[in-house]
Amino acid sequence: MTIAQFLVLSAALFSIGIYGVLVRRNAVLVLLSVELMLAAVNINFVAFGRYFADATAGGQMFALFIITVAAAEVGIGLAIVLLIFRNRASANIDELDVLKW
Amino acid sequence: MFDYHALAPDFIVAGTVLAVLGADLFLPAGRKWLSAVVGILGLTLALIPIATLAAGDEGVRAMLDGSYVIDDFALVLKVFFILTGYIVLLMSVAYIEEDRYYQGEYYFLLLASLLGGMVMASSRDLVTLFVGLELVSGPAFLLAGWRKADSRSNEAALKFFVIGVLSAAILVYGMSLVYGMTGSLTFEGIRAASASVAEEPVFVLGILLVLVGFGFKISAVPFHFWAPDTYEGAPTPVTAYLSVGSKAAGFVGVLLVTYVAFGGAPDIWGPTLWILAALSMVVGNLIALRQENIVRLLAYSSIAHAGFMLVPFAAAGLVEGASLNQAFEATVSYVLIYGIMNLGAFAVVIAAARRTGSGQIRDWAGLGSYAPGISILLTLFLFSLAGIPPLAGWYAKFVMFLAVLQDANGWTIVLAAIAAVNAVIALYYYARVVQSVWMDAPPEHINPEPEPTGVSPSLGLAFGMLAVAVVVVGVFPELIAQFAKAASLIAGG
Amino acid sequence: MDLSIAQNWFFIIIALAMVMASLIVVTTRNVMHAALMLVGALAGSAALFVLLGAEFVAGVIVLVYIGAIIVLFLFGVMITRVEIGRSQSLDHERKWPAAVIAIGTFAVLAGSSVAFFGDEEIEGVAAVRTSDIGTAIFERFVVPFEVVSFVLLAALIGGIVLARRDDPES
Amino acid sequence: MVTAALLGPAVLAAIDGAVERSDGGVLAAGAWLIVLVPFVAALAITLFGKRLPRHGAELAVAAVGFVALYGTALLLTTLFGDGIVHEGAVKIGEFGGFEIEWAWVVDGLSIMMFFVVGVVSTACFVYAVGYLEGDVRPTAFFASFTLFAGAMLMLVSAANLIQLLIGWELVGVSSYLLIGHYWEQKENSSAGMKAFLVNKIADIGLMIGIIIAGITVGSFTISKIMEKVVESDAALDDVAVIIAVLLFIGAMGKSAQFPFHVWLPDAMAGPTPVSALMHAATMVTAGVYLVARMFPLFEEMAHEALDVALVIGAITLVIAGLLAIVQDDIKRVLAYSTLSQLGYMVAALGAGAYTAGLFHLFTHAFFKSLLFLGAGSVIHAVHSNNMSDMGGLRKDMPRTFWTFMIGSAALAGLPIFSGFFSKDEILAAFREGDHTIVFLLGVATAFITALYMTRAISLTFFGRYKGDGHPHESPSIMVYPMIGLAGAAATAGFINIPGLTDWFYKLVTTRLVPAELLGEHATSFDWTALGLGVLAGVAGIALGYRLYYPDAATQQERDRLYIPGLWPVLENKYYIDDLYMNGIVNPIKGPVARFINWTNSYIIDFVVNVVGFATRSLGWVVYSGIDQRGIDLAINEAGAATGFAGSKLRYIQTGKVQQYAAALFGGAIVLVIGFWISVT
Repeated sequence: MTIAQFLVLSAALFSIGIYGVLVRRNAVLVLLSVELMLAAVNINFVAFGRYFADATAGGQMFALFIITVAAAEVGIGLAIVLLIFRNRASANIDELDVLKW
Repeated sequence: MFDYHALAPDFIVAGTVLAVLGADLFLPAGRKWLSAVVGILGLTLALIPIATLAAGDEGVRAMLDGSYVIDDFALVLKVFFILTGYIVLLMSVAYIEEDRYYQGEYYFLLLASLLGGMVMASSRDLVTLFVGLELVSGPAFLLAGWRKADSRSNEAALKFFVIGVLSAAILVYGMSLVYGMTGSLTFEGIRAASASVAEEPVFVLGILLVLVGFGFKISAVPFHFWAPDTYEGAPTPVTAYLSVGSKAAGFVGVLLVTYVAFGGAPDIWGPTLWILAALSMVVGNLIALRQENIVRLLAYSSIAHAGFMLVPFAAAGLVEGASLNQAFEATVSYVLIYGIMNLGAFAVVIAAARRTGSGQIRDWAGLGSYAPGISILLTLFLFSLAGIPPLAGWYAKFVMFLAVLQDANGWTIVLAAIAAVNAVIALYYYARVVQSVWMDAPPEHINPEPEPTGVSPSLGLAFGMLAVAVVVVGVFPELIAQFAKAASLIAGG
Repeated sequence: MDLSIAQNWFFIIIALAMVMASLIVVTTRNVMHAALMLVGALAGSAALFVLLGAEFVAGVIVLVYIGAIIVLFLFGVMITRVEIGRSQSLDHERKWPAAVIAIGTFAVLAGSSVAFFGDEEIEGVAAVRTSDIGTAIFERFVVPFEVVSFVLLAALIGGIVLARRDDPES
Repeated sequence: MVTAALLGPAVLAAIDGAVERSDGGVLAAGAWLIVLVPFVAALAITLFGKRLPRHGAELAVAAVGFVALYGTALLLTTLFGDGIVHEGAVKIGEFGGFEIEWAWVVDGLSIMMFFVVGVVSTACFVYAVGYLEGDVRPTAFFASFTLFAGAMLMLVSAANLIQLLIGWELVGVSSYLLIGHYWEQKENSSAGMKAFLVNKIADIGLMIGIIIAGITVGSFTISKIMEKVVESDAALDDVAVIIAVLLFIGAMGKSAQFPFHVWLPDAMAGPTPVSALMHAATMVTAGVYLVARMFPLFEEMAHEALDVALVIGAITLVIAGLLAIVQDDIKRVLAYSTLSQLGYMVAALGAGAYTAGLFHLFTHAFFKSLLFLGAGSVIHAVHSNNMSDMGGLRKDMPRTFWTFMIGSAALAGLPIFSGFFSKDEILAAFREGDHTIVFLLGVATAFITALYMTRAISLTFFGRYKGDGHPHESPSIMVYPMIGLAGAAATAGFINIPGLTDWFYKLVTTRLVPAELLGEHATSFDWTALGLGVLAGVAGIALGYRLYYPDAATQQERDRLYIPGLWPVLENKYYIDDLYMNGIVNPIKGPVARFINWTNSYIIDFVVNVVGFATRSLGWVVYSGIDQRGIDLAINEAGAATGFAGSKLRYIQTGKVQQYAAALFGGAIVLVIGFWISVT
């Protein structure tokens, strides 16, 4: 296995995630897309960790922390989405443009 | 392996975070504000080990493979975060009590976010830096939406959150590339390994993505868009915290990664930050000219200030043989002084908005005629932000110009010129508010009679202390300069 | 890429599946499908981690993501009453700018990586043992570990406060 | 390191840290009081002023009175003693190897300024007590006024450029507060804003100049920079021109030199004592002071910058002089006149005449503040700024009239009055330096000066009263300061008569730098310059008298072509009218009378009218064509353009979070691609 093949795959996932973030209207779907981007980062870290044969398991550790942080972010994000849904009966983020200019 | 003395400040603040949460369980509904007192006591306690560490003069205390460090930089910034926490707690008490929204949890989140900043100040590897940054951001996302019934606050939180997680994803992607190129997570290791790969596009890409991630946090143009909307919608004490504490955390990150981790590749971050500095100053100031809401105006002004703070980086990165310490010192001085004056501005904005019942500048016309005390303080803080001597802000601008002109070349002179023009533009919109406050007639719907509910004591204490600090630091900048100088010792390895 | 090695075939299959699944996540008109396809993509990454000898991370992915986060998402979908089934209005009208940005990002990231790393192989080093990871967490990475617990605690408490319905009188 | 930081404040608090660079006795060592007392007074007025019987005015007067006495004591000590040169400092900060300190310099130059600021301030403050009787917010006024005095004194006492800059900026802030004092009228607060902004633009130039100077020399202390000048330091020599030009840009802002002059006339919106003190006597001289303070740098290393100063000063003196002819607002006449006189000072320094420039600063401070106070007295009486509402006040306000006459005589440079000596020294310096064109412009402006002052006096004090009500002489508290200043305006010139007295020269060259670096000093009259100057003044008075003396009710009538006449015999207004009506058609006065009359009507009248018309038209052209349309427009347009850019730029903030996200990625990609291109 070459390192490059993992990097290309992660670049693909990351870019697909970006696309999702930009086109999805529903906040939950935007969050799903962000998860894709973070999954791409995890692949990078684990692959590099293996590539360097990192004695402290740095790559894997970073991936674990990202997974944990992502879990926290999903919790925060869904709480905010719920809050907005309760006030506006919609989870579409492009309808939020009271604050501008 | 553990230096418990060195970890004591962080432990105490962490304990305080939990104590606030615990206290909230037992406090009766009418006494929830006592949890703020618990927080203040805890923060005060945390200053004690910091003082003993500072007095110890044992040099750098490093732990965990050098990934967690107590040095002068860490101590100075920890004190800064603790004092920021103090002020924001004082500002929040009356504000949050009025809303009666989960005070205990509010203080818990605020202190947790501060703890993140303190961790970042000590972190010397990518993992700790990233996790610390997330601890700064996560609670902040929630705090921005704390006024649950207010749809503007909801919107502020969601925008902040979406852009925040995106930029976090970009940041860690960048970090993964840096790790991939250097095989190290500690700044020391990255710095050592970066010499051989400094020219490689993947490494450049990694650095750029890391800077983009922090660019969000410091709200540099073009990563600033969330800031005005979030600042306007969030509860004002939270906005004050975001514009000072959270931004300072971002600058801690930028300072550490550029000077320490990527210290061997200044020709990459130098030009990047040159561009971000120029764009932030110009765009922030020009849009601020047209703002009618005071908080939005301060939001754009804080974007412009981020630009000013980035100016010394450009000098350090673009000039051969420039003094890194001095550029570092200039940015740290600016961050510290900006913290004082911007917190002060927000404290006064809270008081003035309560008095006038509005955040629109036109409704503040004639404030000076019926609330002169608030108006004098507002004038003081705005003039300080504008950089008028002998208020603290002048020294910040002065060292910024000094740093960028000291080792000058064509690029830094152009940047200095841009900064100079922007300093004039900035004066205009600050002076416009002052002019309106003192020299326009009050609108008819304002009741100029003195109100029974004046400024709350805690808020008064907050801006009283800050006002004294703005004047004293302006007259004796040595007070700040010493700390900034001490902190700058880590620059340039 | 040397196609005579079985691992590479595994990689190709998993990678193609992941890309397909992710594309469905960002394009499908059915919200449920999107969430389930994310499960697929993450499962693929877990499989890759096994391939890379990172079994512990793979296990965490399965437990945390597939076991917990996706359930959270499904709750989110249901509570916010996004139409389950096909929906016309999940996307914006203008997708081209987003597509251009995404393709540009891919080109830059993938291109620079390939240009630098070329055919460099990942050496077959013994997999990191889970006990090593445990040691690392509680020694070298103990500070971030503690900090991340605060992140989770804050997310938990704050999330509850924001998400709960307040009593009308307070 | 942090320990040191924690201990720092304790060390700072002790004044033991003060450094003295040379001795000058107890009086000099305590000179920091001059700066401190006004600031303390300003603070006290802000805090307690409202509770005092005179709303804080008593504190303000006491503070500046103290400064005046201290300044006088220092002046006398220097004039009759060995001369004081003293520098004291308290270190307050350090950045990158630069010591930042509060330091005060007591030498001839700063003593001269202490004296001027102290004396003129005292006069203006006492006057203001009467002028502001019944004002809406006297406490705010006296607080800012005292703050201004402190700031100006900090500026002139600064031993280093940082402190100078701080005083400089504070002067701008207090000016802004005072110009906008009557903010109920919108244009007043806008005028304050305009002054603030125009100054700030120039101040940025000053700040950068100071920073470059500090970086090059390694210190911001002026005497250290001067040491390098004396040593002909090569590094400083390389950038001296840039530094000097940037410093001069700052000076142009504060001293309202073309094209930064636009703020000064608008600043007349402030109360008249403010105009007298700040916009005539002190604040506007800060630029001249700065150039004088740094003069050896300009003279030895940056002669190009002096040439710039000469040209800018010359342009200002003519343009502003012409503008003064066509104003109806009496304060604006004086404002443009101030600009013109500042032009003289700057041009004098530009020609290398250090002493002459400062001497004019000195005399001008007295006579111009006197004129402003007189104008204020008149305005106070008739409740209008417009000369078309005045006239005939000579009888109603005799003391104002006579003091105003003395001030005008000094301004016009009539012999023995103070302006005569200073202006002629400047004209002589122009000739000495072979600046023939500037010399001729200076003479022409002397003519113009006399013309507009005669016009102002005629319209205000002669003819018949055209305003409402019955004007009365101002109260004594306003008149006595004017009388005091009139005494100074009449006699201040005697301290520097070429060949007789050289006290002033001695005073301003008592500095740490050797006197050779401070320009030449005339030891005898230059009779040509003197003659031409006086001639021009007399001619200006004569023409003004001829054109304006027969006061008329309306602007249209005033600008009509009158019956010719240059001599005092045509004093009687009706006689002139008579001559005009009947001169040609009624030759009853005999052939001689007819001949004189004919000559008078056709030749002299023609010449007089052409000259008068040409000057006046030129004034209008400059005023409406260049000043109001060109420069004002440019400044307003620049403001509008930035505002416009701001108003359009804000629409990028659409409120849609995904567009923000796209910008974030877009920005990142642009950065990356930019690098890609530059790396490969």
